[in-house]
Amino acid sequence: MLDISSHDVLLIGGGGAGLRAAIAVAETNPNLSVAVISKVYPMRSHTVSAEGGAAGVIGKNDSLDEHCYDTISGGDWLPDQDAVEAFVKEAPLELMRLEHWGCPWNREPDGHIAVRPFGGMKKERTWFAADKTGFHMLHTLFQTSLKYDAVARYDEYYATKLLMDDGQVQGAVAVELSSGKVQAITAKAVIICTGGCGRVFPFTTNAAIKTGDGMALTYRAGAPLKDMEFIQYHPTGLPFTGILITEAARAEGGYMLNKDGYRYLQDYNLGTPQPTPVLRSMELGPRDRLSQAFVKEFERGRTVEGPYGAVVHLDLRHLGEKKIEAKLPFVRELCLKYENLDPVRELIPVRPVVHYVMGGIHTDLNGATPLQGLFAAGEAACVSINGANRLGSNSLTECLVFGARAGRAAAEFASVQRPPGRHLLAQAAEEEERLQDRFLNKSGGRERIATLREEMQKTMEQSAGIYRSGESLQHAAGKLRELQERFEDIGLDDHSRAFNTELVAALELASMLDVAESVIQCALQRQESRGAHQRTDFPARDDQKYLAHSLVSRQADGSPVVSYAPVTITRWPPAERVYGK
Amino acid sequence: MAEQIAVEVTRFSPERDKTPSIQSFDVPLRKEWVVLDALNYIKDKVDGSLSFRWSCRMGVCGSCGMMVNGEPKLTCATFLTDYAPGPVRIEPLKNFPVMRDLIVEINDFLGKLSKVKPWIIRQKEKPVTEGEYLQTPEQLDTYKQFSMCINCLLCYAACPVYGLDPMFSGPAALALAQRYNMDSRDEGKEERMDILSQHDGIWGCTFVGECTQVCPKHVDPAGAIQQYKLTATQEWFKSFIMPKGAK
Amino acid sequence: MHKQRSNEPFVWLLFSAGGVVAALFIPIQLFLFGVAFPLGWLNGPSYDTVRGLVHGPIGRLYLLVLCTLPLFHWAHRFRYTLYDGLQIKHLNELVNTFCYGGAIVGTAIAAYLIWQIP
Amino acid sequence: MATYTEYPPKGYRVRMSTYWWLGKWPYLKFTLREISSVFVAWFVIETLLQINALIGGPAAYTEFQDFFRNPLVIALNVISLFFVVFHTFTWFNLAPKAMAVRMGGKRVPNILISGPNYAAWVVVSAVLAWLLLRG
Ligand SMILES: Cc1cc2nc3c(=O)[nH]c(=O)nc-3n(C[C@H](O)[C@H](O)[C@H](O)COP(=O)(O)OP(=O)(O)OC[C@H]3O[C@@H](n4cnc5c(N)ncnc54)[C@H](O)[C@@H]3O)c2cc1C
Ligand code: SF4
Ligand code: F3S
Ligand code: FES
Repeated sequence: MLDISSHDVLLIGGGGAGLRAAIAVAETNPNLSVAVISKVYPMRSHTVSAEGGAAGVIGKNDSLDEHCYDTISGGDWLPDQDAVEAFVKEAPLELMRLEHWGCPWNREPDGHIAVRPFGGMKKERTWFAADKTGFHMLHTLFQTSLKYDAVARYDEYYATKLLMDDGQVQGAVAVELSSGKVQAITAKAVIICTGGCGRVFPFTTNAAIKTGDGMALTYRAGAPLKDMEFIQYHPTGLPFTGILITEAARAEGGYMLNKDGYRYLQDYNLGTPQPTPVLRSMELGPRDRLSQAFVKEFERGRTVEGPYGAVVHLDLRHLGEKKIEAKLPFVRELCLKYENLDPVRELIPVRPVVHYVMGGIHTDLNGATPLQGLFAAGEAACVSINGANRLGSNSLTECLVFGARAGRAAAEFASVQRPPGRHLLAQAAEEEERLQDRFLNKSGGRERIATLREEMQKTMEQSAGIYRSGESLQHAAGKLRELQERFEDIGLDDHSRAFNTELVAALELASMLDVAESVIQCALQRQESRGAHQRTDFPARDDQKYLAHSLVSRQADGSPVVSYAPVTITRWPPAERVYGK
Repeated sequence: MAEQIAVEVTRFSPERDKTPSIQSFDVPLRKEWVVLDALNYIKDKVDGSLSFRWSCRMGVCGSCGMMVNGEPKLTCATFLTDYAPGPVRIEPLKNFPVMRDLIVEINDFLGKLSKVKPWIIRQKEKPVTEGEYLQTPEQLDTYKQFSMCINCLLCYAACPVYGLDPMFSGPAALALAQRYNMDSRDEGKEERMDILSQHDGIWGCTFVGECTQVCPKHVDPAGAIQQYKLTATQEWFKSFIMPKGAK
Repeated sequence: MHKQRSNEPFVWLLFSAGGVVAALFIPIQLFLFGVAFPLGWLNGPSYDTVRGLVHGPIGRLYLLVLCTLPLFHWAHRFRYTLYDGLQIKHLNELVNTFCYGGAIVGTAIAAYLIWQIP
Repeated sequence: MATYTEYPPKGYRVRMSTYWWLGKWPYLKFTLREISSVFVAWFVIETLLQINALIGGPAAYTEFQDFFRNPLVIALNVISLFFVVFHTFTWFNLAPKAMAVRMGGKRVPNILISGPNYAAWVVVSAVLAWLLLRG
């Protein structure tokens, strides 16, 4: 059943980052053959859900330095400043390139690109395509990628393992879902763009596919993950479904109200309420601070009790139907559909929801990981520009900037490498055997996937939520070890080959367990509070000890170990984060 | 015990079965549950082998299209209670080959999509450093609706012409072609016309109009195709009036 | 020049024009001649009135348009109805000959008859 | 370009039923709309017969009126009338879809396109009726 194919550059992941990288490879060296593996059709990737917009300096009164500063202070001085500078500089060009490829960006009446304000940004610099920015970006990238004959697609293939030759990554093993066939896809360079891991938590805006597969693949192959403790909660998710109400709703002027109809953010050092939005203030503060304020409101008994836990209200009524239809049609569509309410006339119940992982595969400015031949970009990677808290609308742009950089770097790397050897086939055969023995042909397993998954998610929410403590994290570490052991006893109902989605679920669970462990270890070791990582037992930021990136690696016995790497500071020495002033 | 609803789903395994069959499951009937939640309940709690596609569960990734009581629907945007007291029948999208349970083969569509060249075609690219191609909100508005397609393929399941003749390019691919044709930045109308005005292209459509009715994103492929017929006809006559060298 | 482009635009245009003519002109005439006059609800026009209306060039032209375009409208629609309803797309050539051939023959007959009007 | 293998067991393809157009009201409506063309053709045939009678002179013309009075023909014409009117309505209602008329940067609402069509229909019908009923 084993098949082998070979390419020059292999992309794992066909979301915003993956497709951008694929095109970059094709444009850097048209002679290279590029392959894109994706476990869903590329245009189904999670980038499609992104709503609000993508940041890039374009306004005349804006400057690159200001975007840098907002990003660095927003990330609580954990971002690498050289990375941020490169990012901010290339951002407008990448967004412009997308314009040339057909992205339907919103426009000013004179035909120029329109920008909107966004949380934590001092200037208006967020490009948007109504409130379906990610959707339009992804479809533009996907449709543009169809133009390049050099790009081969492996749609609905699930990557299960990286192929290694003497410490160098030379491809991957993937299962063709439709048939269950195992395929070895060799390549001179591999780029991982598999997106985030929000599904490790129970209540998330993330799609079903965001299970951290690429992080786990890399981690198992021996490269470290970086800053995994920083998990972003978005302050406005719809209860029960976790569907996101975009930050653009606040940027356009929405209010956050507690149960007394009071704009409570003014009590949390985020400025004084004004009728119209003020940048870097109140509702346009950064996500970590807004989510933390929610927890405090809850503790004070000032939230509203809903059928799915406490909520606060997002009020858009004063914006009027016309503005809501023009700028936030998708928000209205989602509210009508899933909450049966019309934001034109009613308050939207919202609560913080897991949204994004700042951490990821440790890479340099060109997406290169410490493993030869392995690159990473997008949410799966950590360059890092997001530090301890990502600013809204930076990550779509990140996918483009670092997707392109990784693509170019991988293309150059691949151009000078010898082709991978045939002996990699043995590794693939071994992997095929593992899949059969552990899952497909195995009988008598007693654990159900859904049970383990639910226990893991609950553990993560309870111990690694908006606020954490040493005690809760310690407990979680133990619990995850237990779940890892129980995973060995997993049993599938489905033993067939064609489209075995249960096999996929099992493999995804394995990825999530590894990623969850890395998150907990990093969170446990970081004894300070910074950005999205808030320890109740260490409430202050500690630059002395922790102005550093956590690097978590897997030990021989499978358990994680954490070390630290310095943060690159160029022009913005650490300072206090100030909003609303 | 909570209220229940009977959910009848299509089962098919190419390895075991000659033809698909129907299996019924009892699922709790919850107010906030969409059809997809019911399927996930079955997969998680009852039978892990039930296979179907889904991802975003917010109606934008386009993977979860299925027939719900005979109508093509996004199962993540279709509420279970609308079908109470049941039973509700979930089948794979019509007009496509069934690969497994509720999963259909859609590579055919991807091939058709590539064929209509859904990308901006320019005679001459301008460097990104020179800024954007200007496009007024009005110009944006002429094609915006057709750019909203999530490739969910509900329209193909609703179009009898596609059902009868799988060679037909079909509503979404044609609407997306029209999306680029109408884009003020594009210069590829000519190139696309050669492909689209073949028999399998726009002329295959007999304006059944169901594609537009079932489209969850209000793309209106039926309108796109008829408008395109009009343009194609104009072009056809133009090529008569100015035969040689006409652009 | 455009290669291989089908002649569909031409027949489609005839189909559309015929659709418009049929929609605008046929209902009232069918109602009067086919229902109202025979049932005696209204008094039909005399031979001379009718002849008076159609023997001039405008009248003849009107009749020609009224007969031919709707025939092509029929030909086009009926062709697809046969394809879809009976699933006989493989008999393509036969169906085409029957439908468009029928419309062409009809047009010839109409022209001949209209020419003959005294 | 996608690299798909022929490997997976070929999917199961359901053939469309011959009676698919009965399956759903919109399909039936579509089919009726298409069938209306047959009645349009029937009207043309009737008209040609009538012209033929006209050529034959007043006597032949009067004799021909008996054809229209045949109950079977009346029945057929009533049915035809139904279909032809159905054609008119569907035709005018669909017209705005095929024509995306834009004015002042906005798409003209459907009613502004189908409205004049209906108005024209009324005017044309009135003129024709007037011409035929004058005397
Ligand atoms: C609801 C929502 C709204 C958002 N809004 C914004 C916003 O307004 N602005 C902003 O900047 N950011 C926003 N984000 C964040 C942003 O969308 C994501 O960070 C970004 O899209 C990630 O893109 P990606 O290319 O890294 O990964 P994804 O788009 O998630 O793609 C991952 C790809 O990897 C593939 N893959 C994964 N695992 C495997 C495997 N094992 N084998 C094969 N293939 C695999 C998948 O099939 C997929 O193609 C939002 C996020 C969410 C959840
Ligand atoms: S046109 Fe509508 S129904 Fe068809 S694929 Fe696109 S979104 Fe789905
Ligand atoms: S349903 Fe089919 S026939 Fe045309 S109008 Fe839509 S594509
Ligand atoms: S799950 Fe994405 S559209 Fe339904």
